[in-house]
Amino acid sequence: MSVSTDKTIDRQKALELLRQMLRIRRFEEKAAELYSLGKIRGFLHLYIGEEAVAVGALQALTPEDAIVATYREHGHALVRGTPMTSLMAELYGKANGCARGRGGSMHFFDAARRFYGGLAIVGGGLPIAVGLALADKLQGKARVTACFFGDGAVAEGEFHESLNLAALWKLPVLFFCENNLYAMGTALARHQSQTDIARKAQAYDLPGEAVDGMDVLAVEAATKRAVEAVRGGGGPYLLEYRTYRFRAHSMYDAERYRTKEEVEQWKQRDPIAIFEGLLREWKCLTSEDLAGIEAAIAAEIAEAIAFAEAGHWEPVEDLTKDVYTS
Amino acid sequence: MSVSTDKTIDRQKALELLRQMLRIRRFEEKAAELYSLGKIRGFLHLYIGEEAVAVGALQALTPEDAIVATYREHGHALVRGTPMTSLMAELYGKANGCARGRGGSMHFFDAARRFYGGLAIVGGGLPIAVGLALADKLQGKARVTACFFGDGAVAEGEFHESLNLAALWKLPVLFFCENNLYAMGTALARHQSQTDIARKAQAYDLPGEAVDGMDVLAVEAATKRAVEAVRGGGGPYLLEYRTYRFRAHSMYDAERYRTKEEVEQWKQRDPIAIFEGLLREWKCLTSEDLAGIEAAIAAEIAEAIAFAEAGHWEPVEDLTKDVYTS
Amino acid sequence: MIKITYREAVRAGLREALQKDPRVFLMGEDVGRYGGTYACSHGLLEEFGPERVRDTPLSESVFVGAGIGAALGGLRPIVEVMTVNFSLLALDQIVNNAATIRHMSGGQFSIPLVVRMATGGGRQVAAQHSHSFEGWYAHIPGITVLTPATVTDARGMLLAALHEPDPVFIFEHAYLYPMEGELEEEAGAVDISKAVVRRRGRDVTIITFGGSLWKSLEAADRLAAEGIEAEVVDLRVLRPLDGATVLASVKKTHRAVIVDEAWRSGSFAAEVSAQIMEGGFYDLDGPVARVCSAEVPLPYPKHLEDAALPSVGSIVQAVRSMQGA
Amino acid sequence: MIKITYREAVRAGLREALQKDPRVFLMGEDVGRYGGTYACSHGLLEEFGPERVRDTPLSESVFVGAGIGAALGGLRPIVEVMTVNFSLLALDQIVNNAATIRHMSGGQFSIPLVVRMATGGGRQVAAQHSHSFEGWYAHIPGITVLTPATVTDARGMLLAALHEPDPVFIFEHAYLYPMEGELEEEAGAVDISKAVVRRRGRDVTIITFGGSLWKSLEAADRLAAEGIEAEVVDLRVLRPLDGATVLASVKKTHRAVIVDEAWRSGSFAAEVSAQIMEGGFYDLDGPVARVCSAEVPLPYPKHLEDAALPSVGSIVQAVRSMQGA
Ligand SMILES: Cc1ncc(C[n+]2csc(CCOP(=O)(O)OP(=O)(O)O)c2C)c(N)n1
Ligand SMILES: Cc1ncc(C[n+]2csc(CCOP(=O)(O)OP(=O)(O)O)c2C)c(N)n1
Ligand SMILES: [Mg+2]
Ligand SMILES: [Mg+2]
Repeated sequence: MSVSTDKTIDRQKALELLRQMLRIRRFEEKAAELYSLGKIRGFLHLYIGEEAVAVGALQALTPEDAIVATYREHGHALVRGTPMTSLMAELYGKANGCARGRGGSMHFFDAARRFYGGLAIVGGGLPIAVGLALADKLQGKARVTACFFGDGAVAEGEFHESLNLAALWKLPVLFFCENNLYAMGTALARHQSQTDIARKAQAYDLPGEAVDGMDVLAVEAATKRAVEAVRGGGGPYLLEYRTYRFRAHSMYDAERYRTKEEVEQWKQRDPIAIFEGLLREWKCLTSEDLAGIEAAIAAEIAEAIAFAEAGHWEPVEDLTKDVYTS
Repeated sequence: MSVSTDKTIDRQKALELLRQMLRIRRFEEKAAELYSLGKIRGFLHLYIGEEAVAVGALQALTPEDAIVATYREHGHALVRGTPMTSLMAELYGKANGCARGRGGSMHFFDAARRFYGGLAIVGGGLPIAVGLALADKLQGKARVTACFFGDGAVAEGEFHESLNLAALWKLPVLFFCENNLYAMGTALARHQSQTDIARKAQAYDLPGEAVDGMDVLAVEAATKRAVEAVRGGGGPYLLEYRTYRFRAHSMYDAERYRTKEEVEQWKQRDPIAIFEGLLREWKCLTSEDLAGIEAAIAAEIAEAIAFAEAGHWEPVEDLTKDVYTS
Repeated sequence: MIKITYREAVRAGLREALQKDPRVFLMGEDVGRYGGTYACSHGLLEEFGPERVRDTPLSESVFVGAGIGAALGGLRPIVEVMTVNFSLLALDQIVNNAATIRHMSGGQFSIPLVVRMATGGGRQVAAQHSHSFEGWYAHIPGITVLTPATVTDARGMLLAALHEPDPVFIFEHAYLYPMEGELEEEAGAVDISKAVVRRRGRDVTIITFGGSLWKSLEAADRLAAEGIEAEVVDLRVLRPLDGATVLASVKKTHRAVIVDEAWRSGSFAAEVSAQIMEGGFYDLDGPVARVCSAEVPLPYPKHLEDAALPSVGSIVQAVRSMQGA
Repeated sequence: MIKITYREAVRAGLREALQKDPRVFLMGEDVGRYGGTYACSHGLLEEFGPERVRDTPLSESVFVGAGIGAALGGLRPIVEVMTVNFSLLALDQIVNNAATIRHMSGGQFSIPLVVRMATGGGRQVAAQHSHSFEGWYAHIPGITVLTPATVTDARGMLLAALHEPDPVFIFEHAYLYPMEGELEEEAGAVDISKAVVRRRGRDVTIITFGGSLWKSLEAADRLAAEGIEAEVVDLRVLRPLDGATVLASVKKTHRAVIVDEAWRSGSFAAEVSAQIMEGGFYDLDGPVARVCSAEVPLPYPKHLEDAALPSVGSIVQAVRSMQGA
């Protein structure tokens, strides 16, 4: 497992990484609040604790690359650049949301940024990613497709079928496993007979690697290596980000399956706090910087809420619009 | 890959192995003939060339153990001891067949011998085998379940899900992969990114081993080791039998996907011819012995055909009988 | 009589099943430590231990298939597929093994398997989590399809299912779990062969099942206020369908509306309509109507979801326009 | 006019599609080296190369899902699922992604995917290889479901499907592949929105599709000999269903029989019956009848298979008993 050791980092870049992680954290804290208020309904899966993964990984992608994510995709969409306004509106179900309000929390989409969901059947995104990569390969495009999925998805048949096909056809796809140690309430060791996910790559003859998913710099570095290898035509790559979710699986979850102590222990490794500490140690961050970042994020969130609140509901007459084209 | 080296073998036992392989070969040669005559219809998948696998492997099982096989299961049922009469009648579709004629070639069943098919959806038998093994484990029975499947099935998601679950729960199931290098017309290297099937066991933390499937003694020895390990409570085992089918995938197959030379080369390794040679070399077999065996088999086949010809068709009134119990 | 929620009724059924028969065990995603996504199995792991309350990996095909195998092997598995939405991943096992092996083997094998799953929409969980595929399951010969709508059926159908020698699929509408109802103290297994008239009426028959029963009863109340007395038939069992009860009611009322939460085209409501066509044509005063979901992947916002699903209003409207015909 | 088999017509369609549009490619199990299980793609690998004619591993879920992804990525994949029997393994991808993503994303994405598969029974390949699930597919909003019964449709529907911006599923009845028919030299894409009257008649309408068309036409011939003139409607497109053509015919004949090879309960025939109920009730002289398969996993022996499937005899019988009503 690789960890970050590189202490030379561009200050602007570092602050941006911190800012992106904080944006996700604050956005989701607000979303949880809005859920209690009934502004957001249905399922809401928070990414809190895992921010270093989306932030670090997406540094390695260009705007031409494609992303396929899961129902726990707020962070990925935010870092990808979909405006927070349209994401918040989507959480509200408003027509000015990124999926016209139809998808809600689990189904963010953004064609302009090649963000293909927001797919909520576990494992269901992997074949789509393989197909996107196949399209690129057949069209001679140098793009890559990044597919995020959880440790739980590794048990699904589609994981196996997708890695085999992608490796067989040497497709430019990155399998990004966000291993947060639980599939809902089922711990990794109770759903995988072999818990070293990265090692499963060997069964398909493709490179596999694990990285500390609480270390944004390590995530970025490992992802960049992986993306480079894939872009170079080496075929797919499996990267396992070892991370942890601090919150419940979704808003309904008594968390009977893990102890408070375990959660507290992982919180000692909060990717934001750690990175913040590192930046302070490296003298890249002052309390003023941080206050400035927080203020800007607060303003962005306020704006997003205003946007969502002001948004209209899609008219009922449009219910069946776009079931088919035309 | 293990091969047989043991030259001390009980003569009776050796002749029995040879006899069983020949029984399968002659039964299927006759089935092919009967197919041309229209006595057998639908799909007919011959096992010719792969006889050493079923014969060697089944030596390791006791009558209490269970078997789950595929549509290419004539050999397994014959060795298991289902009378050839009722198998031939099943090929005819007669009511005195082993599945009352309803299954035909692809769906042999024999409850008395714990033979659970004859299942024709590729990969579909693996979960069933896992469940049979689970039942044994929960009931504290020392039995094992042997699941046969082809190399093609390895690509299916159910292979992955089944190996993981069986390993996770340490179930007494043997995954017996009959790698004949082709899934219909698709060569192994064109359907697996990593062609060493036995190695895939590592992804599930279970033992995996490959054995020469053309060598009946090697098959028997390797299988016995595997069964012993599983019966000892060690959890599942993946055994890959490296073999080859000499005939078409099924009766409709122009065999455009492989060369005559390749087939001829493999025929040099005919498991029956090789074992016969070995037995002659070891002075365990005379031409008379062989003639006796062949004559007995011919008589058995003649009897089977007579039985099938004399069998009745299931009455049309019984069409929906046994859709449900009652 | 005791007050109990639908969720608790399911749990009570599971508990009784596990207590009574050592061959019964429960498996599925998060049925153990988590206590079941809908808390139906909360406490059972603690009571019966991890051998009999088994958390599975996310592998629908293998754990449903393993249920089939375990049933073949002499046990009485209860498999929970978290929701009907994920059951498509196991459909091959269900169609080609669970429903087929008995007949195909000439009656040599029985598969006494019970599969439970949550179904339906109405909780704003959007297009991939709001399906109603009970009608598809009802198309498969070899299995029994149950749709308990009351607490008595939630508990009693499970117990009855465990007496069946063949696979039984139970669809619990997710919307019903928190619903309270009255359960007799002595409640046990219930009949699983008959539809039931939940409300008597003379003017029109509303035929429905599962989560739509309550909307239909409410619609009947509203219609009664307008002087239209609707009879409400709860199908309860979609396969084998109790056509006789449906036809007897239609013979009396001469009109029928079928309420089914599935998409209209190819819904189970179509089957019911066709059976009335075939067996009750000459009893009808007008065409049988269907109230189904709009043909659209269910959207997240409440106003659109409400517009897409059958509602008390749309049922009332369907009856009204029929009376006026 | 040229004489051509259904199989060759499919192949001609595939060939033309690959020639005309560089975005088109074909993938599926054994479509390449083997030449297609039913030889529909024989020669195409040699002509178009392995990039555009792609053999896949046995992995239905991923290669159908990859078809969806490739369509999202700008290509026009034609995915062959060897037979409908194996398509259950890909049904989640079809229902939850192919049919859903466009609507769920608010119209941002199109999935111009064509999926072909062989369907149906009648070849003595027993319970796991003889399914007819077209009716299930027709239940799914967001996709188009085609059932070509003639050589013209076999070729032309494929070409038409490739012009659609949304997923199209084509069900080719395996029994038809060797059937010969006449194809116009200039034959191209055909209309895929309308049902077609294949035979005019005044006494009864036989409504059918796919492999059952030919049985229905033969039944109509036999009935004609008895003085009963049956009109035969070939639905061609199961979703969206052309109800107008069906109703127009029923308005004329006042009687209808629907022939569908699926199991009766929950068959697509039920949907057609329900639509006639809803739109043609007052035109009917008697109840609409269904001729479907017996509710049984299809057995191997010919006499039992014949007894289970709709036949010319059972269609004739259904019409006769209706005329006598
Ligand atoms: C096929 C399928 N089965 C079950 C579910 C219900 N479910 C939603 S999320 C989840 C756990 C997934 O765990 P993991 O893949 O590790 O992702 P995480 O939630 O931890 O990010 C489950 C069981 C589903 N959405 N899809
Ligand atoms: C799920 C599924 N897909 C496709 C098929 C069609 N099919 C039958 S056998 C076969 C090849 C299987 O190859 P393998 O597993 O290697 O077994 P073999 O025939 O070589 O013994 C295929 C594609 C099937 N029966 N099931
Ligand atoms: Mg997880
Ligand atoms: Mg093979």
